[in-house]
Amino acid sequence: MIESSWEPKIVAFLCHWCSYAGADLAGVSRMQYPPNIRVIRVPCSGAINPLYIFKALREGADGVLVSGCHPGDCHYISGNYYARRKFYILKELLVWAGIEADRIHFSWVSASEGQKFSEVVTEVVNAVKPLGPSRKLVKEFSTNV
Amino acid sequence: MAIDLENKNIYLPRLFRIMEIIPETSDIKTFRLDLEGENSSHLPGQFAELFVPGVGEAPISITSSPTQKGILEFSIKRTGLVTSAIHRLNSNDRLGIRGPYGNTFPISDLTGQNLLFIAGGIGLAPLRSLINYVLDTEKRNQFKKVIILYGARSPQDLVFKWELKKWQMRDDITFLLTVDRGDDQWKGTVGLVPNVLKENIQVNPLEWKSIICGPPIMIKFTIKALLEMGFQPPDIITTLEMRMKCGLGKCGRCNIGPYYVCKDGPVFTYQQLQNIPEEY
Amino acid sequence: MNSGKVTKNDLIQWLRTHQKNFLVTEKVAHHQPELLCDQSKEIKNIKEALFLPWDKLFNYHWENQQWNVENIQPSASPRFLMALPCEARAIYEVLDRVFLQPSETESGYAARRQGLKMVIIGCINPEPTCFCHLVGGNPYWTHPDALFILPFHDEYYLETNQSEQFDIMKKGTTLNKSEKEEIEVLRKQMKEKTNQEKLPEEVPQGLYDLFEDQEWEDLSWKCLNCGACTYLCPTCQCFDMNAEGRLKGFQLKTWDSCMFPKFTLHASGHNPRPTFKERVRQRVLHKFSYFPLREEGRYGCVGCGKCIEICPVNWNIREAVERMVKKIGNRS
Amino acid sequence: MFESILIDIAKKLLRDKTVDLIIGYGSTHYPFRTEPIVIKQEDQADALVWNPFCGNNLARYLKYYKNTQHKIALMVKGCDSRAVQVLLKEDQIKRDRLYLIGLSCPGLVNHEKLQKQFPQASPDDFQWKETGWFFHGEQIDPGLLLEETCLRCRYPNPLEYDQLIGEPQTTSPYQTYQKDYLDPIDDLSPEERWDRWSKEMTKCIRCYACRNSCPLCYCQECFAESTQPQWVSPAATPSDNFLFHLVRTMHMAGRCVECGACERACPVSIPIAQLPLKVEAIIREQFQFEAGTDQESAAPLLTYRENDPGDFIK
Repeated sequence: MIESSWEPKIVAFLCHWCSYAGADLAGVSRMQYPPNIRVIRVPCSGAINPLYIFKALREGADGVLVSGCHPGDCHYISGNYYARRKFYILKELLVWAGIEADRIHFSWVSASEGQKFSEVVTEVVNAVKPLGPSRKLVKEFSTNV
Repeated sequence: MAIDLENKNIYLPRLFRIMEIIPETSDIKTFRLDLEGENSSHLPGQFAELFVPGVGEAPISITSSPTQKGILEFSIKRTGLVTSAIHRLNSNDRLGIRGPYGNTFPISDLTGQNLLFIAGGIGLAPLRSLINYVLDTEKRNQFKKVIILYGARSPQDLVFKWELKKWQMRDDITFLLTVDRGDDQWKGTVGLVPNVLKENIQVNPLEWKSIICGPPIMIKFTIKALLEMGFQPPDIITTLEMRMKCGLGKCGRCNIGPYYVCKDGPVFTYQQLQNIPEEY
Repeated sequence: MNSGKVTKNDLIQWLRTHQKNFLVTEKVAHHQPELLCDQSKEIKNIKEALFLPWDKLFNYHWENQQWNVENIQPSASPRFLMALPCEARAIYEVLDRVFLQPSETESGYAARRQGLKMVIIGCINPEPTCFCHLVGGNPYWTHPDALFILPFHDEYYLETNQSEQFDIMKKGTTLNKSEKEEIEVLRKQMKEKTNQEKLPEEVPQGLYDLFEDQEWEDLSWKCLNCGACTYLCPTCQCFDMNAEGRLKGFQLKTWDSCMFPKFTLHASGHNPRPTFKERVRQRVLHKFSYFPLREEGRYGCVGCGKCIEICPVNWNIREAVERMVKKIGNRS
Repeated sequence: MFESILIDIAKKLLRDKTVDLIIGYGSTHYPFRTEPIVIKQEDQADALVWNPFCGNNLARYLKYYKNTQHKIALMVKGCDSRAVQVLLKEDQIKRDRLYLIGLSCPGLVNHEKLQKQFPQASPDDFQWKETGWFFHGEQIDPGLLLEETCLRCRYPNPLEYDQLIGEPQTTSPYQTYQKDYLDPIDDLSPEERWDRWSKEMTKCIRCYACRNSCPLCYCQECFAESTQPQWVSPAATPSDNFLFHLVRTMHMAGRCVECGACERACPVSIPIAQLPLKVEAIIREQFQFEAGTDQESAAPLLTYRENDPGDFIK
């Protein structure tokens, strides 16, 4: 098993209108959740380019969480619907390429769901931790000749 | 096959402290670096590769003259990735330098000649290294008459304003300043450099050498004007602007015809330019 | 120059003893698969052994409020490199001239080059795409510092003047007079044959004068401007350098290609080579005109034909050069 | 196949000035290879060929004429015509500027398979006719030689053309051979899949031949070459290579026409088409959409449904 002292680094793309507000609510209400996430605020889950997720994994993130508004709540009406399709394809492709499925997580967290946000983060950290440090897709320049 | 294994890493920059940063215009700053007692081995016309750790490298011509001891000056226009990073630096930060690279202005050919300097915008930076070299107290007598014609887009775009005043007050040179578009405070001449050249400079072209540097469009029309005035191609000296990475004639970027602009240039006479393909 | 003859399994035995630090190019592995031992490493392009696809030049890091830079001392263990004559010529005649110039020797390249022992296999079955004879090469070309191996009546002829570096020479039995003559005759014929077919002397300057010719446009239309030809070409030496890592990292030197649009893109947005025409012309002229004009007529191409083999649209540099050479003299 | 018909059509098009130029396949001096050619005068039309080695997707060259006024004739196989459809839907070129010469396509021959099945064979041992492929006169089963992408091809006949050459194919290779080279990879475990892909990505030299041969990769500046910001390093390290190919695959999601030109262009023979083909298989199954087959429905990533699959979202 991975020795327990290792803490995964998780990049969390939170949509400004819902999930970021949810995270804020979790903080304001003093809800406990693991400190492993580094939050990046994005206008909408639909605005997340797959390139950001791959770049996070390349720079050494052990896990990526993308969270947006529940379908129907999107400030931009259909941002999360487009995102849902894109993330479905992205996750299938990554799993097919051999990346551990538990490295990439998606969730809908609304502005009032502070509790759910802390649960989601705990669940993500517990899912990533057994996988150990990320070694696939991480940038690595050892010469091969 | 002899390999000189002195193993000097030719790409390793040396870091020097920025002593002073002089804002010239909205997007041009002059950086003065403290060589900590050393003297730069460069000659006018050469450039150095400036390295900003974490960002990258960019070739910038050295604007200080070798006669200014213990320092190096670079005037940098914010255009790309590295120049913007340099513009974000402040005094006492360290900047990586490697060089000097490139050939130099042909000092020996210019000695004992009349010199006509023509500069446009930031193009004054490389020429300033040669101008200050020529105007240096010990060197001035090695050169005959000197005319400096400098033009910029607008009064705000003039660089080295504090030094232009000094040049204006000197009696052993003729100094002409022009702007493409004046504004209400501007009292001086207004007009494009090639036109101001034709109107104000009446010299015997066979006894003069002309050194030009500026944006490509200005160089093109200025050379045309000089040729009309009777200047001979070998007497027109300019610098070529090309993308560069290594500065040592290896990485292939600045290759035009059989020349590597970073090694066989950037200073070329118009005569040489005539048999280089028009690919710069 | 001492020479000798070894049996096939003596050679294979020798290869096996050194297989751990033996690099073999893909062309050799393709032509003579039996010489490739399982632990020797196959490289697609000979230049990968010296001019690495990516190479760390120096490290930098942010520490106590300022940037620090420290050199990386290149280290290279001695290795053998087995290649065909054309590929070996790319090292001796082109890459060495660029990276080992006396005043500006690249320390990484020099360290690897110092530790390299070159083994050149005579080329017995050229491909339809090969044209080494056009550019001054020949299938039995060799270099005195290298070990030259030529398949000779189901044995192998060996020749080198660095025999202390190649311990197989001890196993070599000396050739009798008739065999020696046969080898001499073989090589003399090959040299003469290839010398007549060499491109005429005036080609470098002739192509240079054809710079403005309209033919370049039609010639280069089908080129996709990908980098396949330049990254599999043994003589292409262009590279890029950029910083990898924000607060702690290294300056990374990587391969680059004149076929890519950003190769000559100025920070001002101006690009002297904006379309496929200029870039294809640059690749051809750099090898067949600019390099020879700088290096006393030595071509920057060794005629290995790899770029013709792998081109997705079958762009053929040999046909292109021959087509332009016909136009020298009667410029349209 | 059909060279004489093809050349007559080409000459007629140029003579009547219905088109300014014709983009087609030309013969070369090398065995089993053709090349893309552009024809502006009648006499150049004689070089036109159509055989199972016409592997380039010629729609790629339309991007040179996006802002010109040329009327262009283009030889299109089944997959090429789908690529043209996607370009039309993405408004890269106007239909009235195109004259599509449709080719009913029996499939393309894979060079490695040909080498393995008939080592040391020379081109004139073969006859590639519309009735079938013959080696020294006796018929060869195309299944032995077809490209992997062609074995799973569903649209051998062009969907959109102004003139069709040859009788339309009655069955698609997908129906006859029921072979899909994605299946063995699906059966691998994640670790085995990763080892396989990292081995392939170690071979990649980042020459971008796959991207530059694709008709639907027409960005002015590719993310892979951008320096402000620099997403991937230009070094051909396995991780940067895989990042480039994965992001390019995402950019092709719902657009890739499964022609396999990228795989044929790869100089180090990486089966790179598998990535976009897998995404297309997912989209065909989940969103019932095939790129370039119908011009009315919106591209999958530009639309959505209430009941899109979402159980993977917490």
